[in-house]
Amino acid sequence: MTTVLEPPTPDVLATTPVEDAGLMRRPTEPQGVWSWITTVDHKRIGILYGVTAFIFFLAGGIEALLLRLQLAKPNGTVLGAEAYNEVFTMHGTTMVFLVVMPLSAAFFNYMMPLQIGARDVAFPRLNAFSYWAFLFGGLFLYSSFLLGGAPDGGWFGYAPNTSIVFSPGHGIDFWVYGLQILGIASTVSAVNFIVTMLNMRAPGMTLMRMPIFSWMTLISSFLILFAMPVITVALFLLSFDRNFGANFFNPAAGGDPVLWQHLFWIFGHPEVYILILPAMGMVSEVLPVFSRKPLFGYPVMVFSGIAIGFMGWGVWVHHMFAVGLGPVAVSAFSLSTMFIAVPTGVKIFNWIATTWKGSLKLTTPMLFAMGFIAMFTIGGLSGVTHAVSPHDRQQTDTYYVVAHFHYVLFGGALFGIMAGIYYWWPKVFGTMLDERLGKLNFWTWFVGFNLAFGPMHLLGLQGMPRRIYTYDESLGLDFWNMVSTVGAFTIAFSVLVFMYNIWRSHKRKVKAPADPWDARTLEWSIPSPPPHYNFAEIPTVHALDEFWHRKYTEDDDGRPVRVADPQGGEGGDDDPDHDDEHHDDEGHGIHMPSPSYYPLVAAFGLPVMAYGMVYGRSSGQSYVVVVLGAVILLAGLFAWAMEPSAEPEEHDHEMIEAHSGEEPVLVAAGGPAALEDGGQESGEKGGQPAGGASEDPTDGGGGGPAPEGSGP
Amino acid sequence: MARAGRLRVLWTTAAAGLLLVACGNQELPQNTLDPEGPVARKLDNLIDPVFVVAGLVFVLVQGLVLYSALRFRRRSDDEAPRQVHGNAKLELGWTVAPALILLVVSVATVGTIADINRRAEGADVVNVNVIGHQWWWEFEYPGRGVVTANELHIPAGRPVALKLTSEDVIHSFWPPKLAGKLDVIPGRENFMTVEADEPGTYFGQCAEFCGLSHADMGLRVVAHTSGDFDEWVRTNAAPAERPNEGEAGEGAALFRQKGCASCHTVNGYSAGELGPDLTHLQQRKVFAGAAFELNEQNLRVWLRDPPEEKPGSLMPNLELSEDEITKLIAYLETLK
Amino acid sequence: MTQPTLEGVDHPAEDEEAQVEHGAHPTEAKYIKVALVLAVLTAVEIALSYTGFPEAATNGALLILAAVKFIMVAAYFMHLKFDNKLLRRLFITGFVLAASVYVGYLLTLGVFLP
Amino acid sequence: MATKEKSLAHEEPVTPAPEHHHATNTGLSNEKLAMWAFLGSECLLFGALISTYFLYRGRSVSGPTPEDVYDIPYTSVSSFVLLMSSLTMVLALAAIQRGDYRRLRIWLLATALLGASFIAGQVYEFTSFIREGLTIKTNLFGSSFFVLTGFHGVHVTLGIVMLLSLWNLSLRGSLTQDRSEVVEIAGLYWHFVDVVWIVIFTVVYLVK
Ligand code: HEA
Ligand code: HEA
Ligand code: HEC
Ligand code: CUA
Ligand SMILES: [Cu+2]
Repeated sequence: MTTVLEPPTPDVLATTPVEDAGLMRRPTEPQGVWSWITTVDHKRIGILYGVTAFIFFLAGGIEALLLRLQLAKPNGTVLGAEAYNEVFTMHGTTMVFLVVMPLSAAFFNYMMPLQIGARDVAFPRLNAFSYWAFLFGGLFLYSSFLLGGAPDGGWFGYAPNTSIVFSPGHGIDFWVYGLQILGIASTVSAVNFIVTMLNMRAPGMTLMRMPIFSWMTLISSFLILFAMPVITVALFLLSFDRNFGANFFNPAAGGDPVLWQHLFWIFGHPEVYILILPAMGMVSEVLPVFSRKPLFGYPVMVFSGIAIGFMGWGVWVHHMFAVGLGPVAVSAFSLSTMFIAVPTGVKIFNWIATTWKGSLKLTTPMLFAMGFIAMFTIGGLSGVTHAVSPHDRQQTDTYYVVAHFHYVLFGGALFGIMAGIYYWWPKVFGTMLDERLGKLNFWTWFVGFNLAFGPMHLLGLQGMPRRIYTYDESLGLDFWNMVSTVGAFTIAFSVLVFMYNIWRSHKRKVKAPADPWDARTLEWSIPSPPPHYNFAEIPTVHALDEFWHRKYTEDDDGRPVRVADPQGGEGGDDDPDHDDEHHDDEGHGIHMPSPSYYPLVAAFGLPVMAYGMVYGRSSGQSYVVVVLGAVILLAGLFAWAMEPSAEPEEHDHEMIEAHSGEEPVLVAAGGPAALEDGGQESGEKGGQPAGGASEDPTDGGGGGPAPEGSGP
Repeated sequence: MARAGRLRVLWTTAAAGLLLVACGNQELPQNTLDPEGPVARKLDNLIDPVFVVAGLVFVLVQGLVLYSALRFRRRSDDEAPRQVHGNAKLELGWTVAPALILLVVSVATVGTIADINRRAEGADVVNVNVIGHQWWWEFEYPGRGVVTANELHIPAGRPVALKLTSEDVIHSFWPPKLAGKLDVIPGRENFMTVEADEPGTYFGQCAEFCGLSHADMGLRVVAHTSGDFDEWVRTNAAPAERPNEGEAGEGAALFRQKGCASCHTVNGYSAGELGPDLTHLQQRKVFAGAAFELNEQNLRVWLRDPPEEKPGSLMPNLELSEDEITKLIAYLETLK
Repeated sequence: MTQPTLEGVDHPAEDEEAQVEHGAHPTEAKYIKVALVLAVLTAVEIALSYTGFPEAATNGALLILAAVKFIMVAAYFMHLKFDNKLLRRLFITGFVLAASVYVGYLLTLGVFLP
Repeated sequence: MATKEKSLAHEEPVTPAPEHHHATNTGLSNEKLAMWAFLGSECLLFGALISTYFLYRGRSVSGPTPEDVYDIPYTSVSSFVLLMSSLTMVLALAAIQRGDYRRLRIWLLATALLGASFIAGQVYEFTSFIREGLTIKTNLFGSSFFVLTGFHGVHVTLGIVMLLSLWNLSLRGSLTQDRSEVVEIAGLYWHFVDVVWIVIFTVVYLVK
């Protein structure tokens, strides 16, 4: 890695001590590739997450299409057994860890701080680190295709099939270390979001005034926080078996393969709620807006979310009903599983009640949200039939399960996320997506989805096991398999429509107003797209649905009445650009964290270590590479710790001296002024004393970003 | 309206499909909703009413969503619906109602769990040890001196107690029309009961992903009348006769020379452990995890290159000449 | 800095919090006392493991002693006793969750059962 | 050495700084909240390792068994060492909160040294086990013992690195009273690692 790409202005050179901030001079470019690579802005990181995850979605989707092609007819010949096993393993792993989780993370990143009225997350650089770790983890995993074979043990990698005796290749190693990297990424970001939500809400925003999507983010983050270490240990045990000859899953030495299943599913079940809760949050935002009614029973929605989060920890054995754990355990977990339907049902009915007697505008996001209710319910109901454990002895490991989880994952999580994408697109990109194409997108999506996965219920009950690369005509399964394949390609068409819609909106640039949907939460009170610093002035919150209450009051009959002079939207109501300059003025004073290389550097150490571990197994010398990776990681972390965030600690003489020449430049670089006028930099410098954070009047409100200090 | 129309098409398709399932015809040999033994029937008797409950909830929710979408469409931009923030009574109602429904379901569930976990006992119970291998099944009849592969022979109308263990990875034993599946786990012993109402051949398959040829790890359960079963046992307990001359005799010699004997047991001739017992190979209709029908042609193809025919198969390609194969097959055909 | 009180947030009152931070911190003498108790408990533990009491009783006592030590370190050295309640909840949630899921799976594998 | 230290100490401000973390909703700083969240998560990590050990104790199909290799008096001493490092850690915190930078450094160093001797003890224990024929490969006991205590050892080692960095910062004069929370947070981690050892010592070594 070199130092900076663009030559700094002489002025900057003169005042910036060379040796500060460790190895590299601080990045300053406000735009262009490097500004994205070094960004610590939660909004940009959110976009990076979204784009990356979408690309992985295409990869996972193409894998799905391959699976469906192979299965379209009996005795298919598109993929061999080996390729098929690799493809379904990568499909499941991709969709879960590289698509739905990071897509949710994209919204956590982008929307949550806006919803709670914060300027950024608690640890902006850590946030960038999470993203890079996620990206590298995904690339690492996919590099296995080029390096001798992808993992082929299924997305839950049951031992001992994944032990070295039965999977001597490197595929499983890639899977193990890839997931470890992704686990680090998720855990770190979960901590970040939790702290952000607990600590950085705008003044007046009590927890029970927090928008429901942020609530679901919070619960999801807690689930990640507590679930990830479990799979971390499981993966470590497996890698000790594989790399160092330990016996954890070696039956010959007395090891019990069921241990793996327990650890995996103790993680795995909370994981499925990690996947669904954010989508539920998005749907809960969309329905009220397009029904012109508040969310029905907000407190109950919050508490049922918490209840799902808690109960989700007590049901994991439902993935192990065929293991033979004895009637007591099976009964206990059958019942605990069934009763998760109760808090989930509450949500379903409250959503319907939200739309009931509302004024429904069936825009694309609304269609996806209502589709979510309908389709997720189907998946939930098949879940309950699984929970009836005696019959699950017939259903488990068949396409009936595959149907169940696609109805909750695709019919649930992805429908919800699509609702979220259509809903928030104008806010994020400042342009509107086309509604007609959106509706086409929805209907092909909806029909294709049901064609693809509806028949799988039948296939499963008719005795089609999952994870088979081929099946014989004698089983009588051809018709519905063909239907399912047709459905999969219908979805592919729908995805193309979606991509076309994006491309078109990018070309047409139909400017989005600040509040195109007449929405309820704070992110709609600022311009679209939001300025770098989010809120020129941190809002003070008086109620749930704060923004709505700035626009409307209720008359005696409980009907909304528009307030004559809405003081709410900074962005003005329907005029997207009237405020731009005004904001730039205000933006000058706002002190945002500066970009940094180090999260990227530190995260880069992870895949290096991982490659070392993979190849260390076959040649001991490769463990040197692990050390190299660790050095990169530690060096990155060290430089990071030494580099102040934009706001240096007020009382740290050394640092202030070292950076006094640089900091103001950074403020300008980060601030919107620099976007338009690079020459402002020197002018800025004088006006902004180093460590001016405490003097900044707009800072220090409850929602101001706390200094990052020497965080991890 | 378009939505309603399209939905109707979908639901009718689904309903037609369900009907097809319910009829459970001969063409679906692994249909779980068409049990042909008491164990599978217990599961089916439990799931049928649960499907009905689920169906009702399904209709209710879809109905409400559709109704709401159609009835409450915005007609003018000035509409100002009443701002209802919640309703404690209603919410309590739809918390309690599902809980009550589930209470009923759970009582039935626990009852059935207790029921199917009882081990079969009594004089007429047949015991069989099921051993899972990558990617074939081994069946041992303790006390009867019979070992066979991929085809489980049982007497109809009598409970058969299976003890399941695995030699390598986790498999799952699943004859859908006779019983639900139970995992076959190395280092553990699992017990299940199967029983067939009538004589006949029942399909089954390994249901836990177990590596490359998981898809080719099928099985058959062959139920006989009691008399036929005893006859079958008698035949299969006897050692194989060893041909000394002709092609078969040469084949028997090749069986040793080519190393077949080191992997395959032929009672009275060889004692290999790695592959299926071939003593009475010809008693079976299928081989190699029920992936192939047993006939000369298939055996020939198999012996040419097993891993080619069945990915990953642990029986190696022994580079046999056609002539050797012919002789080996001649020998294998004497294993009756 | 004027800031509206954040009702509903667990610990809004800054003054109270400030007091907690600076007033109620244990003194060094207290720390040393706690450490002494911890040392004694450890000695008892080790002694216990050498006595010939019935195994179940010894094990029970050992686990209780470990729990006491655990709680003392958490309460005093980690200030959970004095600090913001939110932190206690966070940690206890993690701990209880861990204890229940792991004991749960050990139970299904028959570990604590005769 | 002494003079240098003195001159640095001279530069250290004596007045406590305003506490910036009051700006947060909870009144807690982001860093401290993050550390506690992380520790909550660590409970599940160590829980998984401890329960694995628990599951596999007595399940090995061949020796050596715990009884063969454990040296309880030896481990008791190193457990005691780690326990006392928690005391020196809180003393370090008390010192910085008072603004007593000299004692801060003494106690930080003492804590790191106690931690290091614990690790040295563990290294010795590992090597002696290996000499007696117990490695990670030998049996289930070996696998679960080395992985559990090894994970703990790595945690202690990271803690030592943290403590030494703090000590170094203090030497350079940049660890001041108003940043005492940094020491507190490092301390939380340190005590947590100690607490985990309390459980391991009982469950792994003492309980039969
Ligand atoms: C988003 C992810 C997600 C979600 C939300 C769920 C939700 C549920 N899941 Fe699912 N599940 C998966 C993802 C998910 N699952 C995955 C990926 C697998 C397979 C893993 C693998 O093997 O690869 C799986 C597998 C799986 C199994 C194991 C099947 C097997 O392998 O044999 C079981 C068993 O009980 C189960 C049950 C449930 C239940 C009861 C719910 C409940 O939470 C559902 C609750 C919702 C409702 C019930 C609908 C709404 C409620 C009402 C309208 C109220 C009225 C209802 C009644 C009275 C019934 N799931
Ligand atoms: C969120 C999770 C998620 C999602 C969205 C999907 C989406 C899809 N999945 Fe699935 N799936 C899983 C999670 C998911 N899946 C999991 C966890 C498993 C278990 C794995 C295991 O057993 O280990 C599984 C397993 C699984 C199987 C079973 C394999 C087996 O057991 O043998 C099948 C089979 O049909 C399948 C099919 C599909 C299909 C057709 C889609 C479709 O919906 C996909 C739709 C997407 C597209 C069609 C992409 C569109 C692409 C283009 C338009 C191309 C554009 C190209 C360029 C620009 C280059 N999936
Ligand atoms: C290295 C071990 C090995 C050797 C040598 C070997 N086999 Fe096999 N054989 C197996 C295994 C393992 C299977 C099961 C393969 C499967 O179903 O995937 C098998 C299956 C078979 C079957 C099908 C049995 C059934 O009922 O499924 C026949 C027939 C057979 N082998 C014949 C032979 C002959 C003839 C030779 C020698 C020319 C031979 N084998 C050599 C291991 C071996
Ligand atoms: Cu054996 Cu699948
Ligand atoms: Cu689950």
